[in-house]
Amino acid sequence: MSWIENRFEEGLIVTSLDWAINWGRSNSIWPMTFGLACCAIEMMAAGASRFDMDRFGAGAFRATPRQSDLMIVAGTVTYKMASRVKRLYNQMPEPKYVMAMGACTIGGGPYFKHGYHVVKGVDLIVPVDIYVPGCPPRPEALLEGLMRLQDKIRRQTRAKSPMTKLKKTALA
Amino acid sequence: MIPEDICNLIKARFPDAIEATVLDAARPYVQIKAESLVEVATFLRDDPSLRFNLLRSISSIDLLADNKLACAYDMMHVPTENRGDLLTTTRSFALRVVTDRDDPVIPSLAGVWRAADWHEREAFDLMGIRFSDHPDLRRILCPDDWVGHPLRKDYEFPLEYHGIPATTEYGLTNPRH
Amino acid sequence: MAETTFESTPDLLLDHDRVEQGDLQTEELLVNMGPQHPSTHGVLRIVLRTDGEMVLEAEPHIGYLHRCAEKIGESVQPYQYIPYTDRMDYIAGMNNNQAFAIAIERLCGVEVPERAKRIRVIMAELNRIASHLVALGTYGLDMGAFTPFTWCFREREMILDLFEAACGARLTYSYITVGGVHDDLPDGWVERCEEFLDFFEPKIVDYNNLLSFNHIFVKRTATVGVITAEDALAFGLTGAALRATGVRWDLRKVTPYDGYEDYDFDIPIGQDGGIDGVPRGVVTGDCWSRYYVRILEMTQSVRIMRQALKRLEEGPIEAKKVKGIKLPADEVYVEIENPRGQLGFYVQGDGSAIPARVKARGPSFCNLAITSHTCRDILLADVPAIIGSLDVVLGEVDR
Amino acid sequence: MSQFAVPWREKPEPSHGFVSSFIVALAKGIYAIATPIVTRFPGSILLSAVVASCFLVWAHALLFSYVDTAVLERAAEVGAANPNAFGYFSPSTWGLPPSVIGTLLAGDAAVEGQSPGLLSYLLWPVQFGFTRDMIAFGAIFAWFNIVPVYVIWWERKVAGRIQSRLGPMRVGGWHGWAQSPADGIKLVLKEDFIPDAADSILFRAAPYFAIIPSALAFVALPFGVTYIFREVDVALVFILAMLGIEVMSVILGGWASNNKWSVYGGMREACQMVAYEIPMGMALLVPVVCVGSLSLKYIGEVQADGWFSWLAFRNPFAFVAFVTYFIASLASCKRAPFDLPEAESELVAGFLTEYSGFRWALFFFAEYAAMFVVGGLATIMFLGGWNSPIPSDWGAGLGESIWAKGLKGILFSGPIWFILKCVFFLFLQLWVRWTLPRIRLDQVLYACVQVLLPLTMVLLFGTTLWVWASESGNATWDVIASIVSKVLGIVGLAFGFGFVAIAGYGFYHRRRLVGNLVIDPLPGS
Repeated sequence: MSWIENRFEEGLIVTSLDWAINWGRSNSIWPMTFGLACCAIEMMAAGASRFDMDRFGAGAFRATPRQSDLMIVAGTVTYKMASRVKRLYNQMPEPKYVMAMGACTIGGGPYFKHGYHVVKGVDLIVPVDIYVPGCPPRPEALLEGLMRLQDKIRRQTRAKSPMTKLKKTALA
Repeated sequence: MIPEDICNLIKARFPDAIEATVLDAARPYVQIKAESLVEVATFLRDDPSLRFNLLRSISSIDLLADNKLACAYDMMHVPTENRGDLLTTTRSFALRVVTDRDDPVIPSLAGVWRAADWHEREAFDLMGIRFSDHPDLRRILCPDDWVGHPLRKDYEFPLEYHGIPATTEYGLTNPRH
Repeated sequence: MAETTFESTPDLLLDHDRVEQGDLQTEELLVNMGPQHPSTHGVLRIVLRTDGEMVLEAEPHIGYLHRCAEKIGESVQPYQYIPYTDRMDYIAGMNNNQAFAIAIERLCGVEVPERAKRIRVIMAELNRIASHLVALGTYGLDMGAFTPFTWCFREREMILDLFEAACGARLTYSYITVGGVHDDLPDGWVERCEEFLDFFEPKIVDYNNLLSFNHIFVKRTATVGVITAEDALAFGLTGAALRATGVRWDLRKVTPYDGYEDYDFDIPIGQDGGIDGVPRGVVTGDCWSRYYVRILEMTQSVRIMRQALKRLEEGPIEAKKVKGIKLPADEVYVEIENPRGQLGFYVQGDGSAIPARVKARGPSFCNLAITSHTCRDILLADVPAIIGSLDVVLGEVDR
Repeated sequence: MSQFAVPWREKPEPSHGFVSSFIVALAKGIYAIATPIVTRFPGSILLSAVVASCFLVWAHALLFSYVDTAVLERAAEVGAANPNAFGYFSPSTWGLPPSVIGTLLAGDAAVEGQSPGLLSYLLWPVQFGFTRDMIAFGAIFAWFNIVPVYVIWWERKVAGRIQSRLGPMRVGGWHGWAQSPADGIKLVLKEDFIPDAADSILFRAAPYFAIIPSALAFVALPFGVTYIFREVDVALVFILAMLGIEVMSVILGGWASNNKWSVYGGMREACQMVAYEIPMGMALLVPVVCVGSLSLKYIGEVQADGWFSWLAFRNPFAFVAFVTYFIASLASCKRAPFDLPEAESELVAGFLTEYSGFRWALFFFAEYAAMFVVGGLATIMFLGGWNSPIPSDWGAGLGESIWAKGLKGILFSGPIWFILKCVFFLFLQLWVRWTLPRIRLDQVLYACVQVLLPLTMVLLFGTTLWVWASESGNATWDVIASIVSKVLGIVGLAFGFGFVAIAGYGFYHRRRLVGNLVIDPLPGS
């Protein structure tokens, strides 16, 4: 969508388009089947009967990164796994979102001090949109994270950002 | 069969293999020489009165004070003769082999119990004990280009790995709470 | 998935025996399955050497979840280490707590009160059911059946409710501690647990109807990945994988701990097909046996729990003065029966409050080692069947 | 804003001009009026929408028939050699004047000089084949889009119910009815990704090999006697050929992706196609032998005499062939338990591993459209096509007025029955998918080549003998045949009622998830 972004002033057409696109994107966040550790079990629980992520349209777990929008990094990232996490992130097509689920992915968690082989936060490897704390986070927390991600997506716009305007005026 | 009996059987068969015996502890074991490990293990596995057919675990131990490394072998007997019977008795035993810390070499038991394969690779990876005659001695848990053997007491934590910073307490070899 | 590159390993070079024999001028393909693959149950990576759909050789590569548990074990006190055992086998946290607690108790000679033992047995068996439910559900996923997964998780949620009422956590409990259990059971817990057992027992029939005796499922798993008892023992297989080969071996019977000798229960084993409701075509030690042993174990767990709930009496739940206890300069190796097999803890004390060495013998670690032996000359679709039937948890394989 | 509101900056309302403000106000007003209605009566609105669309489909066929009658009568008047020539747009024939059509609609063709009225001018273009093609093309295109979109949503709902979940609940309000449009918007706007090492041309071409044949199959698929885009004499062969081309897309896509899993998926599909295509064709030959035609329209018309005249109940061989065809059609659509080409737990996503966004959506559309097509084939070949279970001659007493024709279209034969039967087959496919595990490749080959193929050969031979015996005119044989047909029909009826009963039971108990154990919380939980 980069060809359309930052080109038009904010107006009726752009905002309506924004609304439609954001509505589609935020209601169809397909996560990748990417379980690393304990949190993956809670992620599975969030997709199963009681919690049912599919209610939000986010239940279509895709096995391949090409078709997924959201990478839920569920569990401890180790140095051996780090390159794979990065590669999987690179394999996802835009727009893509990353959710750091659990203490380990946020900052090493319980393995911060003595974990010689544990990456101290997945944000050292890939950019993270949403942090869901907990060890492991309850499925409710994961759903809350999903809704916050939806909020974040709904605020995206294709219109010129104030920064572009500032740049233009500074150049002129 | 109590550990003393097993110890005596080994003594009778291999008179000079035993270095030390610790039999009155919570976990009785016999410390044997590295050279005779394979024979003793084969004997323990094949002797009709012992038949330790299940290698439970190989634990590598860092004896920093003595400048030694050790390997502890735990084994167990699982009767398989009368298939389907409920088994309620067993016997277990433990060996220990001590080796030099600077050049740790222990003969591999992968030919005796196939379960030893991965356990020995793990001990090599984390403790740096080399197992001679091991079919495939590679790192198993850490990446192939990992530096050092983490379970040694004097292991220095890495400060970065392939550009990913490790924000542990810099410079501490053995962090304490 | 989609890692198409392959780090060449010296043992997996293409050998062209078949080509030399003039059999078929086909090319062998090295396929990288994992570390992100839907059916590797976590971050297991298996390198397959395939000839068309045939898998000639499979080599598991592990360590993608190596979380330094043993290093942490020799850096913190046993009391602080209990939470790390939860995260080792994250599906059966209670059993892992129990193993480490028993190891420290044996090392220090701590006597556990009677009520605590009963609660431990209840929790361990409840968690065994929960763990087997995950195993069944994900095995259904591996076979391409999606529905058993959600059904199993539906019942598992109720077990988690019980855990949550007792200890406040859904997955990482830290409930069984050194010297007893952490908290007493809340009011009404016992009745609720019995209610759950009444509800759960008929559900096992549902799973059997949906998956176990499904014709396609039996065809997919029977006679696939047959492991003999000798092979199983040589590779150190334990738990359901060993029992499926026909060896009636369970540490709860052989070396009872926490009062398992008081309970009356059976040890299910794998059988050849045609008798006792086992479908025809099933061979002892194949994937279906391993799967079905877990189903039978759940009924036995229910049996144990009913007895334990009946015998639950008032009393202390924790031995006195265990916090900050000094570990004697001795060592101990304790194994208990985890849902996945024999979970062992080797603990060495040196007179201080922090152990000198903690080594965990993960049952999944040993069970996984047989993969390369079993996955020879099978179809590609059988690889998930075999891996799934071994029911590995990568947190415990890599520790 | 609730207490959990995100503490981000509120977006300022953009300023509009007068026209924009008016449009916005209008939209807001419509939204304010429509939302309470849509949210309060969603089920009835959905149901009435389905009924209305079926009615529209039927109504325009009815209008066509009226205009046709007028054309034929006029042609008889002027004594044209080929009355059909009026139906096609050409410079030499400009069709009938509006007045003729208008007077026909008014019911009195003899009165001269009557004003034709607006309707007759509106109907005037309908007599030309080109206009009709345009209308039909629009209808088929819309249907081709609506079917996958709503079947995907429906599949997620059905899967949810089977798995004691709920499925999509939020998007658009009532039961997440707008889930698939949202997915579509997202997929269209997703990054268009072609791997570096992929064969770029084939990678781009493959989705079109999937979507175009499955759309073309709709061309020859009759929805009713008059509602066919193109009446092809060998429609069955045409549709089978189109479904066969679809396999190419899988193989091409798998190969062009340059991914090992994709290649596996493509090769599996090739294997599977070899296995199922022959039993599927053989099973379809059984009703063809019964009827003696390859024209789907003719096959459908033959089954107009109610439930017992449906081809599946004609003879025992056809009944078994129906089941065989259904199994083979699952394999043809790559549906579970034959979803080997994209087996998620084995091949990640099979031939779709490298596809993302819109290209992937095309594959998905093609798959669901093909599901509808094979369901439609099963309907026409075995289950009476667009005819209702009531024999059509019961409606003879209704007369020929426009209202009687309308009633007949709903009661006896019309597109609504065809669509309902297709929906039934779609539901069967979903039900099977979410219940059964996946078959292994060698078992697919075994089942198709060693079980289904000999079986269908026996069926074909048996049907041939049966037809030969029936045509011999032996009275005893006719009695036996009609008894067998009645028995089979009753068995089919039992199956039908059983199906409805199971579905109804499931629907009635849909809220009984886990009993009261989840309702009553424990202290602390």
